[in-house]
Amino acid sequence: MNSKNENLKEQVLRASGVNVLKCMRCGKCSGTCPAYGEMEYHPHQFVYMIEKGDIEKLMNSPSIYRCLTCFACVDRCPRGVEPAKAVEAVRLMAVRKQDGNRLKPEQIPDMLDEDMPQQAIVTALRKYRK
Amino acid sequence: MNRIGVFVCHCGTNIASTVDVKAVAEALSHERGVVISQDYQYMCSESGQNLVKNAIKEHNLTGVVICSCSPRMHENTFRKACSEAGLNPYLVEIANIREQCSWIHKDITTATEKAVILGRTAIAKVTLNTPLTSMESPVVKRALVIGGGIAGIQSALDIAEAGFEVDIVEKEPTIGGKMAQIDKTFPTLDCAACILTPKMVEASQNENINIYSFSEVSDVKGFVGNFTVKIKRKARYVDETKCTGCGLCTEKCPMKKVPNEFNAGLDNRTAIYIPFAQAVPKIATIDPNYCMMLKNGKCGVCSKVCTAGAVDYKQKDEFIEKKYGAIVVATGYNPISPEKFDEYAYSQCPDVVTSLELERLMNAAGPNGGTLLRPSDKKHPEKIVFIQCVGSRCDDDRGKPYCSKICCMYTAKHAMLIREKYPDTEVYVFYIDVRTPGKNFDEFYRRAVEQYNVHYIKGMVGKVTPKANGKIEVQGSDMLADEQLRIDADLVVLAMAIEPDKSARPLATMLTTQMDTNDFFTEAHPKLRPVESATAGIFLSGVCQGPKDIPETVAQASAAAAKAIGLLCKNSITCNPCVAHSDELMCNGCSACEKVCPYGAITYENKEFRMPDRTVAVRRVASVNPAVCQGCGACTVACPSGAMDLNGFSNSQIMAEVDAICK
Amino acid sequence: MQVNDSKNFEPVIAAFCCNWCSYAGADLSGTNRLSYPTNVKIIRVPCSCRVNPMFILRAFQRGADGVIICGCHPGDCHYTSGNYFTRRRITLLYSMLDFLGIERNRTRLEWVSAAEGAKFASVMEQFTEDVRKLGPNRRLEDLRCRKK
Amino acid sequence: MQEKMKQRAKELLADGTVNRVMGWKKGEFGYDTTPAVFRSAEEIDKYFVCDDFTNSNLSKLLVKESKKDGVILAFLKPCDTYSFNQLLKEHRIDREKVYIIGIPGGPKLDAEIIKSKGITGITGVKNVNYTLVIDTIYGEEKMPFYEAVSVKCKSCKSKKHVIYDELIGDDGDILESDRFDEVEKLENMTSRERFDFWQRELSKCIRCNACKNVCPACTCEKCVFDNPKSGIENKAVSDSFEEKLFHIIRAFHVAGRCTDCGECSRVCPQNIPLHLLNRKFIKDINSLYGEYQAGADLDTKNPLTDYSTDDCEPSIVHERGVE
Repeated sequence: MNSKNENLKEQVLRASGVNVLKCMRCGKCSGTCPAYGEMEYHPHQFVYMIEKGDIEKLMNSPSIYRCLTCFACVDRCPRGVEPAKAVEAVRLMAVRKQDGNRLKPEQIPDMLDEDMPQQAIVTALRKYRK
Repeated sequence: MNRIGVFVCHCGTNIASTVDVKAVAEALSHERGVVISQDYQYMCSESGQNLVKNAIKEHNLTGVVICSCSPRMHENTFRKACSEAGLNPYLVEIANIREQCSWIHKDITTATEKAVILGRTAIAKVTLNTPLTSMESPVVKRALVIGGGIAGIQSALDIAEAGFEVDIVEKEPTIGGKMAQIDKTFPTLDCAACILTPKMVEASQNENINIYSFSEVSDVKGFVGNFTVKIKRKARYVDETKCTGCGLCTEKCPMKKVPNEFNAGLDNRTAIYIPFAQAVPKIATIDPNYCMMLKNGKCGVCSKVCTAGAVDYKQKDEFIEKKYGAIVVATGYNPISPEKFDEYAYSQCPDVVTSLELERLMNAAGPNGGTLLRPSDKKHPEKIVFIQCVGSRCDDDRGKPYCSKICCMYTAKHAMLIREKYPDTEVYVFYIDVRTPGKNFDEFYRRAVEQYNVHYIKGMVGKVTPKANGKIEVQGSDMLADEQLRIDADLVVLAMAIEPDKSARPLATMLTTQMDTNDFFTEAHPKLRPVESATAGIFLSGVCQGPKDIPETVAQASAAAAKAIGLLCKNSITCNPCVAHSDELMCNGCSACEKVCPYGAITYENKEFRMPDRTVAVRRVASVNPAVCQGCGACTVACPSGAMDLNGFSNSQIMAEVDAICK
Repeated sequence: MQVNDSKNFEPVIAAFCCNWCSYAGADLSGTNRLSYPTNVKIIRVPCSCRVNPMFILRAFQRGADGVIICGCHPGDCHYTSGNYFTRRRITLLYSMLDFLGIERNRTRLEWVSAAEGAKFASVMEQFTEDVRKLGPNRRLEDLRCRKK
Repeated sequence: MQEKMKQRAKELLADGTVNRVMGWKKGEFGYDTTPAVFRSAEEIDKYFVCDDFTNSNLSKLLVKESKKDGVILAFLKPCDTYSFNQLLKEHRIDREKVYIIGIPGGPKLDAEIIKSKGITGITGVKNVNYTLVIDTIYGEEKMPFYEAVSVKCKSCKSKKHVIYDELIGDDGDILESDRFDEVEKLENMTSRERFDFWQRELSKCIRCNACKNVCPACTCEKCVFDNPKSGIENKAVSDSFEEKLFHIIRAFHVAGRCTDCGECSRVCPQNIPLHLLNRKFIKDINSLYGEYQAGADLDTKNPLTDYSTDDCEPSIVHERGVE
């Protein structure tokens, strides 16, 4: 388990403030996730993979951009694990990474999916609501 | 000649509003044998009862039929009333015309018709009723507790506390059982010995408690209140009355290579031994399988060093016979053997251990003095893998189909204790489910995960391979990540399923109690009578009834004790007279009845019969012990010749009822 | 064959109920005023295992049109194992009656607990209807016992 | 075979191992054999017989015989040993008092079948290459051997002796038999057809009680049908139903104990296939509660005095066969 990148795991944990050990693998987060079908790794897998240190797999997965950050998982988690924050942290890790994959404004129109609410808007709504 | 009185109750308007009670009384007055038929507002009231009592005296009645509410309601009321008026209480029958007629029907005509038929049915039955008398059977005011583990000790202490004599029969040289071997207890992590040994001492010092250690029950006869039990006192080759427990003999004994069962065979003891320092009674015992004096007459060191002169190589097994009113079964459990599970390499690698062995490895009185070291090289293990459900929830014949219940919690305890004491150790737990119902149990398990960072992995281990470098490769599945894991562990701990002690099944046969297919004793009722066996006077305590942890065991032990005390408080037991009886002249002696009796109430005897041709024949016939029979009637149907019948519900009575309904 | 008189046909139904569960269940349906047909008459037995197949045959012989046996649910028997024996005996008897060409719906075994008053009433309602549909019992009746 | 048996019986009588011998003797006609007890070598020489017509199962008679003084020698065919074992299991026979010699079983012949072909005055039979050559006072007659075989032997279930002290001849094996075929045929009829079948068969019953008297499972000290207290006392013929009642109850009383020896149907003077009732119970027990052969051993529990918590419900009857 610790053969995986402990450093990255530590960064994610710090950035998100999530205690993945609190997870008891009930799967309620994935049970409630509206973007479940779009995701390669589902919310409960995010939590478990972070616990196991499998961060790079997550960073390279399109899943991090499929999360709507609707916070349904955070709301419903019986143990207060807050999976959305974990996803957000991994996404940040990916965004902060030097070179290559920084998101450029001109790329956004292509990435928009008309069946999905605009991720950025929804994220902003949820995050800065209060 | 029958003289039957019929009494129809109005129950205010409860019956009278839908049943024409007067018409019912009138119709029933014409039935055969009926000499008086009356109706009254409230039959169960004092004046209603007086009506019945007076009629019994006035008309010299031989049977009474009350048409009223359910017999479950007032049968006893009317039986008592009749008894007061001098009529045998079992000559009363109730026709249920309220719950089963007036309350469910609306049409007066049909409801009245049905009430008449129900009345007729009761008359048909009462005509065949016979007077019955309840037997009284005396109670011996002493209890026997079989098994001296925490369950037996607790039951014995509670019964003794209530002022009754108790004998504990323990097959090992000391009481204490499995709990004495355990290091710490969940979920409080207090030391098992610290809470158990005071109880052991209390039991030995209580003047009402008599401990037969190194003894076994060899025969049980009798029934509730009056059991006769034969106890085998195995020869320990040491005079119990003389041994002071000084332990000098155990130091001097030259035979030092006997596997020490108290430490799960992880170290050795001597041939003459005291199982552990706090043993009760603290008396030495010689193991005849290893003692050189007993095997080939050459040694005798222990006898020479014993200043008390307690060693007696000529001691023989002794049998004593005692009477008891109640028996508490507390025979406990054992972990099953891991040897059948080749995949876990238990027999190939000393560093694959069972949980009980781990308890001893971690215990301060254990082989390593409390430091956790691998059995093979006495090195500190850095990576430990726990495997759950080894043999539990396992349908093939290697394991047991049930959940052993305690493993999830003790594994969390082990993992936590290890991480607490040796924070550099990595601990993995492979599980199928984590089952932690119980007060503070789930919180305890979550603490292991969240606070102590024990890696719980959902999935089972498929293969354990010892490697040349001393590591043990554990190959298992991580169901959540959907991947196969390989961990190089230093120590592997198997959570073995637990099974009832092997002595339980022969004991159940002796006690005529029931057992399930897993050899757990069956309780009289799974919900309402969980600590009694179906056989009256036999109570169940601890794991012999099903897997349990310590608090549950103690709770059940006290409950069993309370039930036993309730029995012992009585001077005699009134038996239900509605029991089976066998007509010896018709009995074939075929044993069919005995096989269906859940209480072991039926025995067979060879009896002499004078035959019509003046010869004498000896025949095997059944006899029912009325103190044990509960009156279910299973035997009456199993009996092919109809020799077996049931008081109060006889074949002819039920058939008379059938006829009355169908007429 | 019996279609004509089935309109006015009122079946006679004997119900054997064990004292601890089903008889109490019947009482409960009374307490809750849950109606079932008057055709059903209950015989109280200590346990369903007390019901001898002879009783069932006797009932049919004396003109009963249906016989139902009610006991505690398996596993809940007051006497621990009684209803398990009942189940085997009655299964074999039912199979035999069927083998002899007796209509299947004339006999039934039901598990009714002391708490199932509603179930008791609905079972009796349904059983009475089933028997009513079959018409009078002719195949097992003893002609000498026929009502005059 | 017969000579060997006689020889051995006389030896055992002579050395005092036994004081009586149970076998068969000839009745009025050659084909009319009946069980008999012999006390001396002379009696044996004169009357003892064991041939194609010695159908009778001797086990039941040993209930009474084993109560008498001294040991009795009994010759038991494989099917008879099952009955013997079952009676032993029910403590009806004292094993110490019986010396068993196992002898090969049938197929035995049924004289009634031969007679039904119009062949009368039978004095002897021979099996010549599966053709039965019958000597009669009117001359020689022939018929296929198989056709004359007793119903009970046609569907023989076992040639193996389950209990014996010694054997004459070799022991055989448990056979694959077609004994349930006829039960199945009935099961596949409609309810009405089945009713008509049994109504027709059982109404022939004359309540001679031969079935009850010959049945090795019917050894009750007092039979319920003879007991006024049983509520079903019924000794003689009345009308159609009573016969049905009698036969259902009898079948139920022997259920789980009947070894399927077939004696009931063999002795029925009205040729009612009574064994089908017993076989129906056996078939049901085998399919619902696991294979069980009464009398096969002394330990297996009778399925009717046993249970499993996951037994099927009686409603299983609705799921099978035709209504």
